[in-house]
Amino acid sequence: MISGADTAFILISAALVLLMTPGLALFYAGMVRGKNVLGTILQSFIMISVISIEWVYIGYSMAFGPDVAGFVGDLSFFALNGVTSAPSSEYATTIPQTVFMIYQCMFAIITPALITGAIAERMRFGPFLIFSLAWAIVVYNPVCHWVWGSGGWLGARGVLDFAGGLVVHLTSGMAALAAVIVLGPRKGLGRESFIPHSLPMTLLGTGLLWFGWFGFNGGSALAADGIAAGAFVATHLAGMAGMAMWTLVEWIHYKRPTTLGAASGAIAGLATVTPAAGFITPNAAIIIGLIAGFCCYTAVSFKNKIGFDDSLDVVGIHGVGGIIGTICLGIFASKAVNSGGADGLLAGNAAFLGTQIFGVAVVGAYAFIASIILLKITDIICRGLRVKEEDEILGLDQSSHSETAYNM
Amino acid sequence: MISGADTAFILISAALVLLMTPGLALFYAGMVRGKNVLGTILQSFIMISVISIEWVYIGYSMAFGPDVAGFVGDLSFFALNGVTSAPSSEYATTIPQTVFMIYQCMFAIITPALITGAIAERMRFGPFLIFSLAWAIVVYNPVCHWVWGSGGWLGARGVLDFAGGLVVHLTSGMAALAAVIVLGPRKGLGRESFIPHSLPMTLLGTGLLWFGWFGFNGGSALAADGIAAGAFVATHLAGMAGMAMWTLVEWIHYKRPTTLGAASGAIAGLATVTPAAGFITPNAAIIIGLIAGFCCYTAVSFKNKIGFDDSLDVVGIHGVGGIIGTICLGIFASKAVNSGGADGLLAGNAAFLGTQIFGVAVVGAYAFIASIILLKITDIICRGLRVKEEDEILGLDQSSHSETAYNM
Amino acid sequence: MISGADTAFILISAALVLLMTPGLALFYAGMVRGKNVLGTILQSFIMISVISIEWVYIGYSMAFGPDVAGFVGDLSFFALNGVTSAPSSEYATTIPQTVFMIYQCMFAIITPALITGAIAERMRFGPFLIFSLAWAIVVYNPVCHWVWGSGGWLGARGVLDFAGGLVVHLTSGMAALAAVIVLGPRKGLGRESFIPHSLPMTLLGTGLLWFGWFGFNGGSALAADGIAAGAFVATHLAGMAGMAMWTLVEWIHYKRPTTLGAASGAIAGLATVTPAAGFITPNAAIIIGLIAGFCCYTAVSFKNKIGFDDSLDVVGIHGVGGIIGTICLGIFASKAVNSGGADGLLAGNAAFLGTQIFGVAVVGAYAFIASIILLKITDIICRGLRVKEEDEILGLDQSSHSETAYNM
Amino acid sequence: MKKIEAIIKPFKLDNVKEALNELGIKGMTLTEVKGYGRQKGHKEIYRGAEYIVDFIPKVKLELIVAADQVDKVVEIIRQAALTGKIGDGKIFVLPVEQVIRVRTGETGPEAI
Amino acid sequence: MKKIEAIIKPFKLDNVKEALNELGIKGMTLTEVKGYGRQKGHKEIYRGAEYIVDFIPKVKLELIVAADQVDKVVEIIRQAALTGKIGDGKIFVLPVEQVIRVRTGETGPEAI
Amino acid sequence: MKKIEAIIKPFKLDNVKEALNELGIKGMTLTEVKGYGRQKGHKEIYRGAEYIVDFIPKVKLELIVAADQVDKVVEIIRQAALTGKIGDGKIFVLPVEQVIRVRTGETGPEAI
Ligand SMILES: Nc1ncnc2c1ncn2[C@@H]1O[C@H](COP(=O)(O)OP(=O)(O)O)[C@@H](O)[C@H]1O
Ligand SMILES: Nc1ncnc2c1ncn2[C@@H]1O[C@H](COP(=O)(O)OP(=O)(O)O)[C@@H](O)[C@H]1O
Ligand SMILES: Nc1ncnc2c1ncn2[C@@H]1O[C@H](COP(=O)(O)OP(=O)(O)O)[C@@H](O)[C@H]1O
Repeated sequence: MISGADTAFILISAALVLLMTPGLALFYAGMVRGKNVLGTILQSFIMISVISIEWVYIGYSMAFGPDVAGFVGDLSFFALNGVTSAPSSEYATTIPQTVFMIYQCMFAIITPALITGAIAERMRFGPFLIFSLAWAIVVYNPVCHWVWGSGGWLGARGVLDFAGGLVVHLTSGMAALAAVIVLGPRKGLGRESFIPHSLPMTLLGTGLLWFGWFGFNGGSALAADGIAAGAFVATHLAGMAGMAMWTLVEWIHYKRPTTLGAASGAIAGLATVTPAAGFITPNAAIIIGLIAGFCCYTAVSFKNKIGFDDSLDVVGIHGVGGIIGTICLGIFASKAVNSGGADGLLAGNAAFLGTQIFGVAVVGAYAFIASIILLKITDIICRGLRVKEEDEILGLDQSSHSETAYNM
Repeated sequence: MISGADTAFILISAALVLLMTPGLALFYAGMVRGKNVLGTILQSFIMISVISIEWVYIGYSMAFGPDVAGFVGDLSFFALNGVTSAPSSEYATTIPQTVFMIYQCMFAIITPALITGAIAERMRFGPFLIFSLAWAIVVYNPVCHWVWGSGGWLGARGVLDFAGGLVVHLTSGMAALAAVIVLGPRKGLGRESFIPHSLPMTLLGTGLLWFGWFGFNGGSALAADGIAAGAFVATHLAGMAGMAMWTLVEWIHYKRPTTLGAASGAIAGLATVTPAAGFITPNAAIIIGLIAGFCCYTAVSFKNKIGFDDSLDVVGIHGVGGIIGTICLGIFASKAVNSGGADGLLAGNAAFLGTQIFGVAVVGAYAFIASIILLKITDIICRGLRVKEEDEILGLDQSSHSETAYNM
Repeated sequence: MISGADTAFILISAALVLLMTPGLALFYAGMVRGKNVLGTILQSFIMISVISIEWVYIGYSMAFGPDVAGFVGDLSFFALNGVTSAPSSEYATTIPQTVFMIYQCMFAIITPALITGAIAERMRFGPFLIFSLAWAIVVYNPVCHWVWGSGGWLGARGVLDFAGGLVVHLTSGMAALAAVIVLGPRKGLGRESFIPHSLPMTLLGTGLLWFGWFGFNGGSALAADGIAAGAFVATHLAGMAGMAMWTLVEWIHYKRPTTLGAASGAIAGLATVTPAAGFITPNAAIIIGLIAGFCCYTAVSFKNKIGFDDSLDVVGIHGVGGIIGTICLGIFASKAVNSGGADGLLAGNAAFLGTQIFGVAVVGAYAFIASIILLKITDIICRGLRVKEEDEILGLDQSSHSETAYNM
Repeated sequence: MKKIEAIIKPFKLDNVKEALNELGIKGMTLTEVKGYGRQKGHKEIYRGAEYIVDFIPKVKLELIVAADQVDKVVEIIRQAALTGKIGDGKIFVLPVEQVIRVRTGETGPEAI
Repeated sequence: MKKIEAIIKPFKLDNVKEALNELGIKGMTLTEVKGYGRQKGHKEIYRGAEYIVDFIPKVKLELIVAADQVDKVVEIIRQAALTGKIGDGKIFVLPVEQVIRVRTGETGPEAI
Repeated sequence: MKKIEAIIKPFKLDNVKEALNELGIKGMTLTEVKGYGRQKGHKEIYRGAEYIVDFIPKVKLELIVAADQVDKVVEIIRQAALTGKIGDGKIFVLPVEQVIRVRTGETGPEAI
């Protein structure tokens, strides 16, 4: 039966998750150079169009339609056929199915938007659209079905992912890794300074992301109940712990706590706790946040050493965060917190940890390989993924969009 | 009886709609030149004061007070007399009347704020306050009563407007048209480049507006139910379709998809679906969004050709959007979606389309004529609507507010 | 029993209050000079980490744990021990206690963040962290317990504070006063122009704060009911009235209405109505907003005359607002509005006004004295509270954080 | 060759540019500067505090021209920049010893 | 007439402006520039990567003065801009051949 | 002493700076400017309206050098700034009469 409270909660949560995409656009755009601001923003915004269309016509059905062999949903929900204000019989049974559909749509949008941080300042707009559309179909929808779909094979094997550590963060992190490898570094890497053009913009983005994340993780309970509350609390605590840890490590390492470090740590903590949020205690969330702050910092520093041009650290934050978070869930999960979840290592169930690692391996490998292939195909079809060298020097805003971000 | 869920939903929706006014301020301010940023922002913000006061003392009563001849509410709710936490017997009967009152207040605020896009960079602050106050009383309150008020004559004739295609977008679009005619173009139009001073600010505004629009349209169901869900979904889909279409047309037309185009298309889609959101299917919403993107693009291009200085395209986006959306509702409305709505042309009821066109004609004509008259009167009373030429050159920020937006 | 609607409402309200901290960061950062933007932003953001940790381990327990002699909660809720998704028996009995805990956490975070406006552009980061942590323990938690804790002595004497006029605004205002005295003015005060570096940023912050304030005051009803609605309405009306009044006074005084004035008046109105929001009529809220706009304007002008360097006017707005609002509640409170409240002077109960004044005196004196002492101790421990003169000239961003806000 | 530096009101820039264009001047360099002079600054108000801002936004044009063109160019700029009100700006002429075009290595008048 | 170009530390600007004012200097033009010199740049940190920023914000003042005023003006600027620490800046004197006031068309010393 | 003013493409700045560094040039001053020249501006599009932006971002370097160094420095800058494409910029050489170091009061070549 439909609950007004749950409906209200998930509708507002959907709005919050939608807001994360502009938030992400600003978070990323603040970090690029002044000549690539709009190009970066648009890559995120346009995902709202590309993915929403895809989602309405096939994505929702592939992810949550009637199961086909555990691998994908069939297309019986094409164009939202049968998706009405009656609840689904399988998902979120206390809210209209339209609410569930649109809430999930917001997740599908932000996932490829996350990838744009890795390709920033050099990828052509058209090929990116084609790639992201193909990626949604080939990577996002199936993985979403495996993990969250009724009948999905990973879910059936017991893999848990509360709000998208595998489905959102790991897939986008692996796609980012693939994109960095295929695209190669920005011109001038190592010689020029790629200093953020506006950190206040990045911090504004961080604030909006944090705010939206309450809808992302809290709403993933799909009801306004104690699980939602637990996920909400865990989200906040991991975010703050990640921020604390990154800042601290930086302070020790470089004698300076930085604002970008605080923002990065916060996002690391928030991303990392995502798969675990509804299944763990507040104290475990704090520990996960601390681990996230430390590991993502290390990953990003490591990247800097090897000259790997993941422009805005999608691999180091979302990829690593997705892995750590999913594995940490294998350690900290507790049925005492959420009877619908599992017991993890600390509750004496090492097997579940294994299950989670298996989930990471499968999703990570699949997302990486599929992304590489899709990028290569896109490269061939579009005759090149990167903008011309002179356009890269000129900046995407002018060369790809005939605009200038600021005219003060 | 009062429903906690509906109360929570509408309160949060009211907060979302309030946020649209700062969102709009940024959306507009990003598009003006650096010397008019604060003047533009303040015109929107100050509407919160001017209209809220007006609303509490007479506006709410004129719009939703006991009907007088179908034309306007009487003043028995003066100063919120009798507006308590008990539900109204006629509107939103599951929430405190205070909630309904404040939710509607947010609509009344943003409507005149929308007009400021047309008068940007040249209107005096004082006369604008006087005009907007008079306009709220003479245009907004009556039209709101006609369409939404119990006993309002247009509503009684069957005209439908889910969340303000007529009441908000058409009235403000027509006022904008009037203002552009009365005020005349900005100095230098056609010779100087009126390039947006900060597109990231406009995109931030777009994000906040989109987010807020879920409260605007979703909340207009006045309950956290399936209608709200349908309106929420339609809003999102029309927004994304409008963004897709505008970007696409631009891409074909100018070989460049632009960020401002994406933002403009999104707002066009969101505005256009407003009257229809709760009465149509998701597929209809997508079509409406596509039509909006195309028609508003065309309208704006046309404006550029005729040298009509609607600075930030209020007519082309909100005026045109309000008209198209209201008429499209006449085509796509379906009782299967919302039994409280109507069947439109496609459901075999051509009469309803006629009714909608009638609504557009009446509201459009009334808003336009009344706006012209009010502007002329304000002009006489205040001895001029425009700032002095030298002040226009200097910019509103310095000449009208003794401030500078940026001091880096 | 747990209500889904109340749970949804308070969770979303908690998210709204969290958003106020980034909102405040931007509100403040817009007003500082370009070289102190990030330092200012970080001081607010980092409170999310510092205070959340403190809150989880001891703060919540000190504030809302079992009462010890009316003065403070004991530590039996250490590390959220016993704080589960079951409701508390004493607070917010219709929502999970975790929800109440995290909602209150957001208040604890923003309170010391408010202080940063007074110390802007000159305090060292490390000592500020130490001070704020100590201050949370010594000032915030006890005062919170006195006023809102079950058994708290001020609450027991009948002192009312709906959403934090005493607990949040007065305490932070007094701490600000102490900090201004102890730290001394910024180098160059009176000679150089401390002109805001980006007013659009401040206005964006204002918008986010206003939006979040609906969660702050509305949510303080701890249920989605008529009281929440009343608080929501009062909040909006006081904010708009404060904005109207400040702008008007400035217009008369300086012949110019300013954007910063509008923002300041709005915040003054919102802060001032905070203690009263759920206990008064809409008309009283408007009067309170008008008083706030006038008094805070006067306080700030007075500060300018005496050369007191409360950089961003925490004393003049939050301190004065907290005092006025709490006292106004003594005048305007009405049991007809909220039977759980009190009758004030206008309802014939002068005693309650006395009680409120007593509350102001006690909390104000305690917060001021304790803040002075804590600052002095921090000064000694850290060997100085202020950055070196050359670092102040260089700016906090570079000297304390090795970053630059803008690199266009 | 001479260098002409003209400090003008920003909103006159388009005018000046067009006038120079008509004269066949093909190159110039523009800098946003702030001017201090007889034209009084303005008052700004921030929370009841008044600040005098006495540096006013101006635009500085720099052009290298052949010596024999100086008078004509100066006059054209003056006319195009003129409003007749205080603060219209100044034009300075400085000697230049050499000009080199980076792209071609040309020097002297050809390089302009 | 001479052109004095002084590159100074930004926070000394008010000081210099006042000193010049007292001397009766009524006009000048200011540009925000970045300096590179003996004063070392600073390190910035972005996500664990260190960048050396070796261009330091400076302010460039340009004043045209009568030839006989040059020494006095230079000395005044020097004193007002002095901190004694590295990076205090430089003052250059260049010859000027002509000055024109846009508003009036005056030329030469009157135009300053 | 001479003043060299070089207007170059912004992305060549690092290159030029390094080249000058190698030559032992220790000081220079940089300004963000906008150039107008043979290099055509670009088109911008805002809601279906096209604008021609014909001022292109450039960087202006100013260096004071001893007279005997001018040719070498000019050549180094030219090489380091060269892309061979239109818009590479110009280098101007102007006479300087005096240089003063604010910090020490040194004048002439020592002060550079
Ligand atoms: N002696 C000077 N040296 C350099 N720039 C000057 C000088 N005098 C004036 N200027 C520049 O010329 C601008 C206009 O000068 P001002 O005295 O205000 O008006 P006017 O030129 O009409 O007398 C100033 O803002 C400043 O930029
Ligand atoms: N040769 C030069 N040409 C042009 N500008 C210079 C030159 N040398 C120094 N400058 C400018 O002067 C500023 C101060 O010079 P610097 O060598 O750092 O310190 P100091 O003048 O105290 O020796 C530099 O930042 C730069 O802007
Ligand atoms: N006569 C001039 N005076 C001052 N600056 C000039 C002049 N001509 C060109 N410039 C500057 O040099 C830049 C490059 O000139 P341009 O004509 O575009 O290309 P190129 O130098 O390759 O012929 C211009 O953008 C402008 O800043």
